[in-house]
Amino acid sequence: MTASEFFHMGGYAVYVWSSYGLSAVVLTWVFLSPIFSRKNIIKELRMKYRQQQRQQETPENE
Amino acid sequence: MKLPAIVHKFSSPKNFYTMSGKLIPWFVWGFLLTLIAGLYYGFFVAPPDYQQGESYRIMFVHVPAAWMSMFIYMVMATSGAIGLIWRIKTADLMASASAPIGAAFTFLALVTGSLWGKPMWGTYWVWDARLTSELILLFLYLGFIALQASIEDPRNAARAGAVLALVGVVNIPIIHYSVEWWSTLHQGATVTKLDKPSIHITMLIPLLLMAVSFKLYYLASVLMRARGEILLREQNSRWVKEIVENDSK
Amino acid sequence: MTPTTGSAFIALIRRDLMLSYRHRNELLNPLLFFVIVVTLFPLGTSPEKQLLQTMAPGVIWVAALLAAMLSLDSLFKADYEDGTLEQMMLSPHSNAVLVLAKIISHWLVTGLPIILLAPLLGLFMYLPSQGIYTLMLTLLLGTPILSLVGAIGMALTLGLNRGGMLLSLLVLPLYIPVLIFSANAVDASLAGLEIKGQLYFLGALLVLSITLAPLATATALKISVE
Amino acid sequence: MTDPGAGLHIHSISCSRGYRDLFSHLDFRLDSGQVLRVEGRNGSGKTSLLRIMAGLAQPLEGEVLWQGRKIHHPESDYLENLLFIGHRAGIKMELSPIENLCMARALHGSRSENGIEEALYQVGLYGFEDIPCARLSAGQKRRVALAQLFLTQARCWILDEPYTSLDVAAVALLEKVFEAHVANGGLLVITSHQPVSLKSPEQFRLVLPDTHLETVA
Repeated sequence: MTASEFFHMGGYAVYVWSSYGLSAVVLTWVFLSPIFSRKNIIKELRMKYRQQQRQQETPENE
Repeated sequence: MKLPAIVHKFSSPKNFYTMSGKLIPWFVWGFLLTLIAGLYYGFFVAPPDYQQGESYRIMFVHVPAAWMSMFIYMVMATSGAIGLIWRIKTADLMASASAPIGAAFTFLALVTGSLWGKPMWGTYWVWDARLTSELILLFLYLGFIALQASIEDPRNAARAGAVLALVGVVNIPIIHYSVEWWSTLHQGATVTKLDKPSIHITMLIPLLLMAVSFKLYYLASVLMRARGEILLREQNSRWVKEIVENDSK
Repeated sequence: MTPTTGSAFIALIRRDLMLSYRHRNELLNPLLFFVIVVTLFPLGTSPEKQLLQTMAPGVIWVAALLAAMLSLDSLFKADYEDGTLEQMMLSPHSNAVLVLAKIISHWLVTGLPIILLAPLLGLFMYLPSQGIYTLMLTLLLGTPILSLVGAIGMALTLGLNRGGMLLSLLVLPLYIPVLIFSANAVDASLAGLEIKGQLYFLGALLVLSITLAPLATATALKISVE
Repeated sequence: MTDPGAGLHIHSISCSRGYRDLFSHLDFRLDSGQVLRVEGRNGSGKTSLLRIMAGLAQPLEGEVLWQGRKIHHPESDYLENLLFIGHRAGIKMELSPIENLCMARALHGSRSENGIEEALYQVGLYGFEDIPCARLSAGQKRRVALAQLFLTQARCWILDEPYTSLDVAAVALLEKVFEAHVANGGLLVITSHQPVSLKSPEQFRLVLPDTHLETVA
């Protein structure tokens, strides 16, 4: 079997490769999105903790 | 009925977070290995189908995706029930973390089903029992996600979602049966069914490999989602603060 | 005299019927909606008798489904807003039983009128009398299921800002089995076929929803009241 | 009535709204004849605490015990012994005071046979009993809800802002009712923006988010 035969998929190339391609795209996206959102969560929480710290410090200075 | 204390201890957010952190890499490697093996088998070892030619190879993503779509809904309902009954925090979290993945698999099962159907039926969409059930399942997933998104309090959202998942899981067999019954009434004998290529052992092996691969993918993915949500929910506890402070970058 | 669950059940039905009576104008809205939707179909397709007759069971049932869904809005909302719902949740009587009382009185004022209106719509869609009879029979078995299942969805979306759209997304997929079997029963009766099977299925669904839906609704209400 | 485990036990309760903690590890007991006033700024969780105590809301952690049993335990008689009046009074505007109170009595197991008309007379709604509540003033609507205090045999009263929109005379009347209830061995939990001056012996104050119970002299 040659490479072009393989990619041709007996004439069904459009259907086969779009199925696999779409699956790859969707699954990759679903897999990566929690990694990105985790970064955002950590950034957000870090800001929140800093703010809390500042709030705790100021009333004592007054 | 009471759960043994060890279950509660094991499912505490902190333990869950550390344990899952250790498990995820294993799941990811397992997923990649079985994926490569499955794809290799599916494309290079399994012979073309004598009726459908090469197009049947879509089956290796379509069928496992359809299996996953059902499986994940069951997981959602089960963990939702556990969360409702025993008030285990990490259980209802698993339900809400599963939903987007389940919806994605359902969507893939639908699209690959219709891409497979085009060469078989001559049209992208046929009101075939399996595709129709899958479409309704997608609606159930989207309803679940929409409900959770619109409830502000995360714990109430999780509990409401659990009730909905349980109602859905009681209904799925009924819907499934109705749709099956409906389609046998209305459809002529001309339509070839998706699920009946003569399964040969060389086709079964890649199918099972892909199924295992998707399961491992789901495990890794759902744990990653749950971990993010745990950080949010437990943001006032000391251990989360430490994790956030120590996180590099 | 100690008030029992039974008397609380009856008192609740009576109160809700009384309240509906005092708001009787609002009860007309879902019914009007039901009639108008069905009227739109001949206008949107053609007034041809053959075509309308084939479409009739499906069209009338889809309209009934939508009308039942719209009428759900009045099921718990007022109680939620004025605090009577939380008093109900604090009652020592089984919440599921009280919820069932509310659903029954709601069905009496929304589901029953739909059944009574069905012959008129059957006439619009050229349904013969046999078809109209079956239509009413399926509505009699089916609309309580719609109220019961819809109550779960309503309870889940109770406190939400844009609950209306969400409600349809949650509830309509669950209505599908009722639609399939009811519309098909009417179809089959037009063809002179036996419809016992479909009616048995609807009956079984009704029994299942009477036993499970109030429990699920009560649980959902507890979450929404919080 | 001072057997061990009697009364209401708030056991190590934490509560949060959204991702924000309101209070944590709140732990105290309220026994027969004791009054608890819950205070705190707006948004400090007064109402949340009252709703948790009534069993309407679930705490993040911990539990509420009534006579040594969880309040949601199937054999607990907490709901029979509870009277909760929240922000939203639980009054149907379309119904008359009598119809409203009849419904309340049907819903709650152990309301006494003390006449409804008598109760309405007590709260000064005599002559209004057949008028739809929508036509009553805000204070009168509130009184319809409070008429339940004369009808109930519940031992544990949890009242969220009972004095809202009441005039001086009505407040004085309420205080009398509270004192009598507590003297009879009842429990009382209230929130109030107005100063409360009950002549009951055992009164406590909880200022959220502080979790320490102060004794009121």
